[in-house]
Amino acid sequence: MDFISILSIFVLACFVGYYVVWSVTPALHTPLMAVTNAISSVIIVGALIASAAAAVPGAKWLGLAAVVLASINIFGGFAVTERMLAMYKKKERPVKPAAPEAGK
Amino acid sequence: MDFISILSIFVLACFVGYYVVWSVTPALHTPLMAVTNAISSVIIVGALIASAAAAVPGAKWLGLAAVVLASINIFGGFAVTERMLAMYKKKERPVKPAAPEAGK
Amino acid sequence: MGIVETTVHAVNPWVALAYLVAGICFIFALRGLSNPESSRKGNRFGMAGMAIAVVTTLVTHEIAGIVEILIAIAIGGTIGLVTARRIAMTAMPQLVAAFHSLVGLAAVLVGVAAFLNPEAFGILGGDGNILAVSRIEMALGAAIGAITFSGSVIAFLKLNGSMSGAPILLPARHVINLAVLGGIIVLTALFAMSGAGGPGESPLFWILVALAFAIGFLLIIPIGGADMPVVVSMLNSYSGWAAAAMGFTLHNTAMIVTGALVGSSGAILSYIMCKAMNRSFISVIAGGFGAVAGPEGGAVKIDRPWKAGSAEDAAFLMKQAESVIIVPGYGMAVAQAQHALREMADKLKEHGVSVKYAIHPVAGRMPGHMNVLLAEANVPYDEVFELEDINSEFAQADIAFVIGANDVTNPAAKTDKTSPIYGMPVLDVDKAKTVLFLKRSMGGAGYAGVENELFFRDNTMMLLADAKKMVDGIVKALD
Amino acid sequence: MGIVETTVHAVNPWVALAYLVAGICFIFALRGLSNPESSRKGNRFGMAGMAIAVVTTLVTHEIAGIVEILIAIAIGGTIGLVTARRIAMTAMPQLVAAFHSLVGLAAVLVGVAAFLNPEAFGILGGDGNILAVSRIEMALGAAIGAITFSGSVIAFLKLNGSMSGAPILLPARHVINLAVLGGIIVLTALFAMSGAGGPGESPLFWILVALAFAIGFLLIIPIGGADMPVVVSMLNSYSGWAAAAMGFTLHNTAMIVTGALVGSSGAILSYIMCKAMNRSFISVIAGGFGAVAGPEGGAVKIDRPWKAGSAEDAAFLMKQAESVIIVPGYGMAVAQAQHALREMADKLKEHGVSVKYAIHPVAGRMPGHMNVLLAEANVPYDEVFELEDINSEFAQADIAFVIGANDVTNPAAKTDKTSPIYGMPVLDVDKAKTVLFLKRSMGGAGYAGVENELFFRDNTMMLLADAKKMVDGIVKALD
Ligand SMILES: NC(=O)c1ccc[n+]([C@@H]2O[C@H](COP(=O)([O-])OP(=O)(O)OC[C@H]3O[C@@H](n4cnc5c(N)ncnc54)[C@H](OP(=O)(O)O)[C@@H]3O)[C@@H](O)[C@H]2O)c1
Ligand SMILES: NC(=O)c1ccc[n+]([C@@H]2O[C@H](COP(=O)([O-])OP(=O)(O)OC[C@H]3O[C@@H](n4cnc5c(N)ncnc54)[C@H](OP(=O)(O)O)[C@@H]3O)[C@@H](O)[C@H]2O)c1
Repeated sequence: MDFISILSIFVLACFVGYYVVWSVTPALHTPLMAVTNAISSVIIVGALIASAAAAVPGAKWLGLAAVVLASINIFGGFAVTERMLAMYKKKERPVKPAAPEAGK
Repeated sequence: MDFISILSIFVLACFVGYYVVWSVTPALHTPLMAVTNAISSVIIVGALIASAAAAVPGAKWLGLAAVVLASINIFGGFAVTERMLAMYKKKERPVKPAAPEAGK
Repeated sequence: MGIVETTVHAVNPWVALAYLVAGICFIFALRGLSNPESSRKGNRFGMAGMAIAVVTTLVTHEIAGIVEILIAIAIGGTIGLVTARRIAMTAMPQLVAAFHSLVGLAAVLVGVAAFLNPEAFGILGGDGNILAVSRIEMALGAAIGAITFSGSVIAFLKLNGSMSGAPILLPARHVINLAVLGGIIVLTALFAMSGAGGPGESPLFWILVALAFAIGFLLIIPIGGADMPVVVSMLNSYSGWAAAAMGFTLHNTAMIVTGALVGSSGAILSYIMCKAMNRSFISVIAGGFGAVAGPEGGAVKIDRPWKAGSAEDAAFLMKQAESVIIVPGYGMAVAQAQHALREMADKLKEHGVSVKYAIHPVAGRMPGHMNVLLAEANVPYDEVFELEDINSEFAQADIAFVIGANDVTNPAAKTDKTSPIYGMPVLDVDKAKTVLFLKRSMGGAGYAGVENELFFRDNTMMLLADAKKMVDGIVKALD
Repeated sequence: MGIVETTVHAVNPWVALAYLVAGICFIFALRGLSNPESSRKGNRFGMAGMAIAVVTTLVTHEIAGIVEILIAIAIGGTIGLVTARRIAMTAMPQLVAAFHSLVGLAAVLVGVAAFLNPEAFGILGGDGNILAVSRIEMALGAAIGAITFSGSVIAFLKLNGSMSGAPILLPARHVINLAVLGGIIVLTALFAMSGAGGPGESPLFWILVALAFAIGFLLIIPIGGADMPVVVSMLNSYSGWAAAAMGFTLHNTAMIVTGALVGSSGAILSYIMCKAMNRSFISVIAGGFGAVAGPEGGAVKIDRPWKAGSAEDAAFLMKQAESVIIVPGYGMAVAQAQHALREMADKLKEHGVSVKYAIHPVAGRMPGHMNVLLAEANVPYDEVFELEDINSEFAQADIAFVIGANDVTNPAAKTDKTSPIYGMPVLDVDKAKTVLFLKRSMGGAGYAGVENELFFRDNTMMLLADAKKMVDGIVKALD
């Protein structure tokens, strides 16, 4: 991949990011923060590369530490997002526990 | 540019296209058709390449013909879009020619 | 040299950057259309992008005859500018279809040129044959271009009224179409794999292009005139993908981005129209819609009672009203009545009547058609509302003034399950206290050829005349 | 081997394709959030994308010790999962800040690792030195990571209440900050140009990282607690751009796409918050907001008359009402009162009262904070409305029940030009017939430290207590 290809990908991705984030409903802005947290841990790719190579032990251990940190984020971020999203529910219309007006 | 770079660019451009077109206001759908017409004439790039090379006269003349067709579209498309867009106006609030209720 | 040239393309980053910038300009061109205020700036971006693409191409290729090229551009440019300046706004649908056919033809010509002189395009393999992948792209590009061309020509003729809008149904057309389509695919594969891959060598390519022209005609003639806009959009989309395919061959970012933009635009507009008509895309393409009901639909109903009115009656009623909602349709475009209509609205406003316009997404013959015409007549765009924004207001309106619209007001779409337009969202014109329905005759139905129950309602007054004449009459009566 | 490996990256199309697919998965992850219904599917896409990225990296690199890596992932994964499961929903803002600091630290570690072992990253030039462009990217990545880390730690401490939310203003802080920033830039340039470019060689890199850590602290401590969410978002955005920078180095599409997504997300959320607070981004970053007014603001007003009410009073009033709009704010989160609130709403609905929730864009301590809490308490999301959708309804509402919100209801934002929150869009609570205002004391002002005129209005009844206790009382009284 030459530099211009990468630049093109980056520029177009910025457009996509702009549109996709604006289309997120405000009610889900907290999950948005959590999930961007999780996906920004894609930096784990760099951490894995560092910890895969044995040549420089210092770098390797730093890499492993980064893997731990990024993993906390990945698992924590996706899990907490999942937990939040599971809570968003629509009004259950068919089975109403108590019809309005009908209560005591 | 390798194939995957181009593919990446294409895929991301499709996302951009999706979002950008959905964000066009329905009132401007006719200008949208006219302007996409104009920009799809970017195929003129291919026509220019064909007409630039003198080696094969047949190809060259075809290229020139394609340049003519594409130019019709480019100039016609942008001009007609410009003409349409110039017509869209907001209500002119400060200078009202005749105030409502005040007429005969 | 072919190979070398592709390499040059890949290596010179400034050229690639220029094409990227052109592509981004095109994105901004469409982005501007999200709002009438930013739209003109957007259009300038589009022009800038095109200029960048053309200039970049010219300066990075050795050019044998720049003069010929400039002449070609000048000829095309002049024709384009003159057409754009002269064309009546009411003729937009035809114009788009016509411009469209040109893009298609240009794509075919470029494809053929690449076939004859692959060296210039850098698609010649080391063995003197055209690269197999390029042969596929070339064949696809030319075929899609040819379909776009012939399809758009038919669409133009139907929209322009030069050819009957009624669908022409060949016997066994589905079988023929599938056979021809299959033939194109097989030929593309054969062409890609054939030994004879030198420039201009294989006859398969020519057969392919000829077949594609044929299928363009065959596919489109069975489709009724009312469905033409969907078809035009679909062809638009195709031509976008064709441009993208060529972008892959030339490693050209501008073409790829444009292709994706145009492709999405066409597809989304087709989708919007199909949804607004409550039809499936497949049923549009299969054709035949609007075939039967048209002529006979009108003749039967005249024995039911209906109320007729004159321009004076209409003027009197509207002067008394507090709020009038105007519902324009294709008939307004035919009669070029938009200027008179705007005058009428001005007069009504002078009488203290509140006037709004309600636009159905498929009123007229192309998306946004009515909006352009009203804009042309200087109607401010903030008085013009989309269906979902205004539909609830009909119930409070005193008068719905339907001018040349028909199908998009038909209450049968809401109630009559047997109607071909059942399920299509319609403007709730029938909820207004009084409906003034302007058309030329009791006989002529709308494009869908469906009878409109509304004519015979108690609160409907029919104004039978040419739209322009009738509105002019109303304007006079309002003085 | 370094060079060879980059070449391998560029050549193997399947690897590049896999990273592209991962990037697209991330796009779908965010796209899903456009709607609560599609959001969970979106999250799955995100997980799939991450799995693809990790697996692709593992299978395309020679791995010295897979066991260590798996252990590292297991340790991190366990910590993450346990935290995610245990954390209270009310602690979300802190959690996001904390997670954030980890990403920052991870970025620093990766940057340092790349500095020590550039070969593994394929950024070693032919002369045994790290490529200059990679040195810039590495330095930037590490510096942004360090700023993100130390900034997020401070944000965490302030949001968690472990540290006073009040801004800490060093003398001459702007000068110090600018000097440190300038230092980082100069060091980056020097580092890129320095002769000593071998792995781990240049001390400049270490100084740079240390300075970046320092500036992270310095930049954030002067910023008040209420502005922390903006800062967290801003840091989020930065970390995205850092990931993108690393993606440039590694030619990794997944990282580039992610970087652009996260970068945009953070920037847009910051923008939305600033707009909702009517503050400029610069003024947030310059810090010092909410410094003075807080403590003294409360003490002065107690001599003005105001009406107090009990849980029984509130219950009585609401039972009689036709419509109640609930306005939750940060106090609800502090008191964890959302479950009790939902019970109260259910009881009211049984009495035939229509209940809606009105959410200000910056209610609470992070965007969407109130929505999450209400969702946790099983409030259906279609009863919850954004400011612009519900603001016009206050005029018709019988009761506005303000629970732990303050700044976002302050009418001074509309009328008092001298107020620090003037111009911020607020909920028109004051237009409701009666306002029930629930907070703990007359003294405590909102985060902006501004007095709220509303307390002293005739139609306001103050309910002074902890939100949870008060609402529990109301629920009991409603029985
Ligand atoms: N806009 C799009 O994008 C699009 C796309 C695809 C399909 N379509 C289809 O096109 C149709 C559009 O509906 P529409 O309601 O706008 O139009 P319509 O249903 O085609 O009806 C046009 C009406 O105008 C009248 N008319 C024609 N010329 C006139 C003249 N000179 N003066 C006065 N009246 C005249 C016709 O009656 P007389 O002949 O009696 O005068 C008819 O009632 C729909 O069926 C829609 O599905 C539109
Ligand atoms: N959401 C965001 O994204 C975001 C971002 C940046 C800034 N901010 C800022 O944060 C603020 C949010 O406004 P807000 O109206 O939600 O909150 P607020 O203005 O901070 O007010 C909180 C209210 O809750 C009361 N309270 C606190 N603990 C309570 C408890 N346990 N029981 C009952 N009441 C309690 C407080 O009064 P007492 O102490 O007397 O009880 C106070 O009146 C705004 O200033 C906004 O600019 C928010």
